[in-house]
Amino acid sequence: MQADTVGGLDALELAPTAEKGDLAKRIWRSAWPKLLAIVIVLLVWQIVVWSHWKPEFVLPGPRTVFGDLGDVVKTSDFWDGVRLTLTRAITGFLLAVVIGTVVGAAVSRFAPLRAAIGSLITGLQTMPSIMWFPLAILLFQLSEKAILFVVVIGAAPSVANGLISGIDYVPRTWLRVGQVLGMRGVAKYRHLILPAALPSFISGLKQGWAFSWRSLMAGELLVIVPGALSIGVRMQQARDLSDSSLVISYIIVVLIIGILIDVLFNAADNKLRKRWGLKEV
Amino acid sequence: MQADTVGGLDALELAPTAEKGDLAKRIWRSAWPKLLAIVIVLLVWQIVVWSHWKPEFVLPGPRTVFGDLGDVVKTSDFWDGVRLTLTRAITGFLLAVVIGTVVGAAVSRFAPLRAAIGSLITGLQTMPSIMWFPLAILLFQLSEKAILFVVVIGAAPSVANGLISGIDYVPRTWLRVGQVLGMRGVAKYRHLILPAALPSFISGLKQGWAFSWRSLMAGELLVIVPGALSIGVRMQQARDLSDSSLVISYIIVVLIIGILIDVLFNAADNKLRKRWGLKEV
Amino acid sequence: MTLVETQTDVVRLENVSKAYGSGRNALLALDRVSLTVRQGEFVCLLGASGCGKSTLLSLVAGLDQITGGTLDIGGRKVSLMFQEAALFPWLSVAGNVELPLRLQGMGRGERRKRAQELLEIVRLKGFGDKRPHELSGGMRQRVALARALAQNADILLMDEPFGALDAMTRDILHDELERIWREQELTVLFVTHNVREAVRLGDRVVLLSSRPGRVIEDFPVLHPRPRRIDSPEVSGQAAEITDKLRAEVARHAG
Amino acid sequence: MTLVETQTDVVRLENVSKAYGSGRNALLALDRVSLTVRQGEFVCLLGASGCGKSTLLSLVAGLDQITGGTLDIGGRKVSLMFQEAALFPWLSVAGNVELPLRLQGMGRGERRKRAQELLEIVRLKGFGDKRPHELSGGMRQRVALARALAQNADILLMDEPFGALDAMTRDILHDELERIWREQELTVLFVTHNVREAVRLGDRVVLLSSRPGRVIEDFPVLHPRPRRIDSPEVSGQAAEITDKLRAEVARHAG
Amino acid sequence: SGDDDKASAGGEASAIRLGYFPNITHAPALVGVNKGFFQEALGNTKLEGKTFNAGPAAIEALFSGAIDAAYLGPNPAINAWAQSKGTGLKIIAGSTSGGAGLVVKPGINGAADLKGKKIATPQLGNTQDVALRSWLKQNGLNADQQGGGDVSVLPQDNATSLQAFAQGAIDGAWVPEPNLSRMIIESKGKLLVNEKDLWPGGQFVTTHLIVSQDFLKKYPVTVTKLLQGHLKSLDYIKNDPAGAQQAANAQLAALTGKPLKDDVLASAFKNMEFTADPIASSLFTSAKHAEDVGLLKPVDLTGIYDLGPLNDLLKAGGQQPVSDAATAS
Ligand SMILES: Nc1ncnc2c1ncn2[C@@H]1O[C@H](COP(=O)(O)OP(=O)(O)OP(=O)(O)O)[C@@H](O)[C@H]1O
Ligand SMILES: Nc1ncnc2c1ncn2[C@@H]1O[C@H](COP(=O)(O)OP(=O)(O)OP(=O)(O)O)[C@@H](O)[C@H]1O
Ligand SMILES: [Mg+2]
Ligand SMILES: [Mg+2]
Repeated sequence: MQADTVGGLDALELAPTAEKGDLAKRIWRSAWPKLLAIVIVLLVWQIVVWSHWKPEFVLPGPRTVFGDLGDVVKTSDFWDGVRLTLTRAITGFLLAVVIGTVVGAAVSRFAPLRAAIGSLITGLQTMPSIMWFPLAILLFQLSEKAILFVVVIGAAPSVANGLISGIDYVPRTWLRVGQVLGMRGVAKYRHLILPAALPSFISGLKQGWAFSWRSLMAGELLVIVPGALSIGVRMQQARDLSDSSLVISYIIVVLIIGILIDVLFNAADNKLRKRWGLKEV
Repeated sequence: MQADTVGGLDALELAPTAEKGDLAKRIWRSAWPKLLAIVIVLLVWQIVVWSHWKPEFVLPGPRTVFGDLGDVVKTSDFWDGVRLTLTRAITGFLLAVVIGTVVGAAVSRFAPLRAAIGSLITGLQTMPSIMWFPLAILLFQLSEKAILFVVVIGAAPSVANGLISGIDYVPRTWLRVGQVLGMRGVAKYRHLILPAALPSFISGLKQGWAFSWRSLMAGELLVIVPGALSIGVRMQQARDLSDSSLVISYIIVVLIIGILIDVLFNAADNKLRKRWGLKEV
Repeated sequence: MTLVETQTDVVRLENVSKAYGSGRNALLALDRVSLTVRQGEFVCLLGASGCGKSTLLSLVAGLDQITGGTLDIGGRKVSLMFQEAALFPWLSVAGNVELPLRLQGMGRGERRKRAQELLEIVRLKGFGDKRPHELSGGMRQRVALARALAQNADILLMDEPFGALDAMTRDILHDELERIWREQELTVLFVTHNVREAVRLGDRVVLLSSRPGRVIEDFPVLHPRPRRIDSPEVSGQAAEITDKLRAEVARHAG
Repeated sequence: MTLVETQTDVVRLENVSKAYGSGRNALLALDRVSLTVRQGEFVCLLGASGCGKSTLLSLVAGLDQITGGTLDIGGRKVSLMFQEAALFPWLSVAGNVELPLRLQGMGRGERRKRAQELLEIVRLKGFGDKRPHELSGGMRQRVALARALAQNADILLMDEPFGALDAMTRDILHDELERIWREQELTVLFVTHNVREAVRLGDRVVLLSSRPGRVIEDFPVLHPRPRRIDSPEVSGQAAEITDKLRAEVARHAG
Repeated sequence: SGDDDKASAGGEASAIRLGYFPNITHAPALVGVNKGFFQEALGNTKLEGKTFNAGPAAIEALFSGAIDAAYLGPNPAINAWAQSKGTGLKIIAGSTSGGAGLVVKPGINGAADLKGKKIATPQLGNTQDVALRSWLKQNGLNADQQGGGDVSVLPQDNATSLQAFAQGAIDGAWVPEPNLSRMIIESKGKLLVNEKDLWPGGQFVTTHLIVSQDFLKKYPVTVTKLLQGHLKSLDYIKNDPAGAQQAANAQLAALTGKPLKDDVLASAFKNMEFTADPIASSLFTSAKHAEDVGLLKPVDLTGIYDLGPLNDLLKAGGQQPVSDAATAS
């Protein structure tokens, strides 16, 4: 009674829809909608600009913006800034994940803790980043740590909430299986709760990333560390200069970074869904 | 073969752990951890203040803050502001929910759309609110609509992402049942996908609320109407004045509002979990 | 071959193959299965665990794509009762049964009445307001049966529908199913592991080989209805088919 | 009463009641059930669908709280095989079987070997790398069996473990289960709807009434082992028990 | 946009939307709105006040047609002029002069002591930032745009600076009023440099009044009336400083929910001068300094002023006209 695997010629015959070889085709299939979307956006934008709805210095055309963006991207200074900001974002995010996970797990484990601070987590989430500045300065003066503090306090609640909601929705059958298998404490979390809550947790991570990035954009204005100019500072300056073209350039930069990160999350998510059998391979 | 219901004396005998009558006990059970948490926070705070770690005008004590908070809360002006802000928040949030739901449903329904703009949703989420100001002013001048725009664009991606992730994790068995039952198009969403994705959707809504509130706090600075001062303006002013006591007062106000809203979400969530049989009644 | 020989073909499989996955990991679940079910026929499928019975039903229901051969059901409405109950946890028991009626556009009052009737048929009167998680395994299966019946389809596919029921309840539901099948002139494809149940219900009993599934034999059941599951005729033919089945499984295991 | 009369009580229920919910909505699932299982005994539970068999097992496993009476298992390790397979989708088949071993702190290599053995016992050699969703219903049930066996518990509770298996595979697993039970001196509480299966395996067959569940009769099975499911003795006693069961269900339905 | 429905005969709009900050450096706007001077002068033209927290937002609103005129600092005006290539706006009057300087921790007694210290400014490239950098340069200290150099210049918003200074996280800040007064009064700061002392005649522009060019072209009469209101407000401040302070603070309270403390208010007022003279020379000089320290691409500011209507009014009122010349006369 062994799994009959089909090989050789049969495989070709039986799996006409297999697309292993057609890598190019697959890339194309995921790329054309993106390209089309970009083309449409650019077209609409250009048409609005051509219509002279607003003067060019208020709403610059794609050509101007991409010219400026090109200039910005060419400087090594810009890449230093990207590196600085991404380093901060990732450090802060990872810290937020650790803290959020611990808090989320603790809150969903201990009923009194949940009653005590469960709702506070959402309350913290709604606090605008700038309101944490005074506390950040109080605790960390004007150091990198102050930025990290703002990022972590912005993102950790989101991670915790994602985990809590995931844990709350672990099917009872699995919990009962876990109990029968004698899972307790850490083992229960390690082998049952966390993997079962993973989908919701990942979606919490995604939201957490968004929160941490937004908090970072605000937090970077808190401390300007000699050296490279971070993306947050650059965005602020573009606005301060009333340079619409530069503002749009940085919007594009942030969108691109956001999209790239989302691609990473999606890869994790797809893998998970394949494992769970929620997605055809 | 009817469901045997146990009534009268038997019910008392058989269900000794029933706590219907003990409403007071139940309230106490959910209240004491909160009270304890508050007491601990106040105590730590007061001790830090007494330690003279920082001067009183930098870190005011609870008494000062609650004095100020009391003064603020007593003015009818404050309540007008709360009303104004909550009206905006709820309007914006509802709009974001509608838009986010439609976009989320559309994106998870049509593969090319997903390929085209799926990742953009997270990209948009990471954009700091202030970067939308120029666009908001361009489109809506300095009107309430500009504020709503900032709120909606801040919160809708989160709602959409919650829904998408919920839909992605609908168990395949249910989808197959739906297919056999001949569900298609709207009916499929109405009767299968949305209810099945509801847990994740609600958690997306919660995150969306946080985003919309934070965006609102920034967005309210766009249009300032003399008279009823919105919470966003008040917070900004408290910070501009570097009035630590006032800053903390408004932090408390925002936390309380956030906690109250979370209680609403939790009520919805608990009801859902009871229905799904994930929570003992 | 059967009592309803004159009628038209409702389900026609010709050399149907089904492989899961592709390339080196492919697993051939069904291998050139040919099977025809006529209008109003009651066909039972027997086979070892994992031989592809559920796969076959899901292909007929259009839930999966065949990877070889042809399959034709002439666009008829199909209803499938899954091996697992697969009830929707967000609906009450009655809500689950009403759902197909609702999708058919039936009005509220009528819907409710019909759901009550169906729940009575599966012996679950009074459980309409419960939630699925408050039911026992066998009760859930019966709700799934009521839901499948509510669909009012031409072809009824059933995947071990009575596997979790005690003998007595099972007997009652055999009678009910037979009555409904006759009254509504359904075409039924019925998967079971209980050979006597297959002989009790079927016009034909089709035996599948172990993985990959192939049709190895097609037994017509000629005893007149109504039949009793513990009658000597049913037991006798069941024993005969069981021997074949054993031989098949043994051959494969060897 | 049984062959192992001299040994100690392992599971003792005295007037155990279980009600779900409270107040007006309460549903009495078990009503003053008294049952004793001795060390090394194999007890089969029979009863109508929804009579409280699964409830009884979950009480013994400590998953639910009794609402009346006393229950004592002397702190022994319990393993429960659920009515539904309830495998973890994030683990491979082998991973699911290895999990209890891992929780026992068994090393990687040994674990893998033991899981292989167990999968072979349930006739699933070669499926270790598959994911649960790639298995058929009966295959999943067998994985759940392997997982339950991996737990190495003193008391094995099984809720319709062979419900989704064909006769042949079932026979094989009966033999395997009997062997393991004997070798490891397990105490088994076994729920089934198949009366012949109960007589084939059990030292005693306990019959529960319809909802609320009460013990109505306790049949000792005295035929010597090894028994065959189609032997006249097994069939004979099964027929006798079936008659009782029918009478009980009929009484209740009337 | 809203321009069309405002059309009426004789170059008068039916409404004018005026932007200003709830900030004491915008006192003429605060007083004028509070006392109704603008509305009085505008007659049938409705005044719609809009408040902003920072210049860039006001410029965004002006460019988008959401407002027609605004009180602003010199910096946003220069940036907007540069970005719109001289088509977006005109400066039509001055409003405020003075009221900025360098506050430091006690113990710092001169430029030499600033080496290795952290000094905050409100925003990279703004008036105070440029002032600090050129002052440092004159004193032989360098500071780069990334916060490095002999002195770390940290562009931060004023609220952060204020708090950071109170806690000693920074050593000083070049800030405008009322933060200047608050740092001195509340955090025991020391005024090391009063920016006033660096300028000829002690005058340099802090706030002025701008108007969108489109609006100016379409509704010159309305602009003139706006200027009348503006002048009236300035007169009132000059003639009744106490009343003006009160009016300004009342408007602040209405807009922000909290008035300034009296001592801060008085000190801030003392440090500032309210005048219709835009002190054009200081704008040009400041722009030049910005170019010198590399914070501004060379920009031609010729034509940024349109002081014709103002001077007409001043002359009619028997006052000295003001100049838009690049150098102080
Ligand atoms: N989604 C899937 N992906 C990969 N393999 C699958 C999938 N579904 C079923 N299989 C494989 O196909 C074969 C047939 O499965 P199927 O469920 O049709 O068996 P079955 O006859 O219904 O068995 P049982 O009586 O145990 O329910 C099995 O070997 C199984 O491993
Ligand atoms: N979680 C629950 N909440 C409320 N009622 C429940 C719950 N679980 C079971 N019941 C009820 O208890 C009774 C006994 O259920 P149980 O699952 O023990 O039956 P069973 O004997 O295992 O039936 P089957 O043979 O159909 O599996 C049923 O009437 C069921 O409706
Ligand atoms: Mg199957
Ligand atoms: Mg059961």
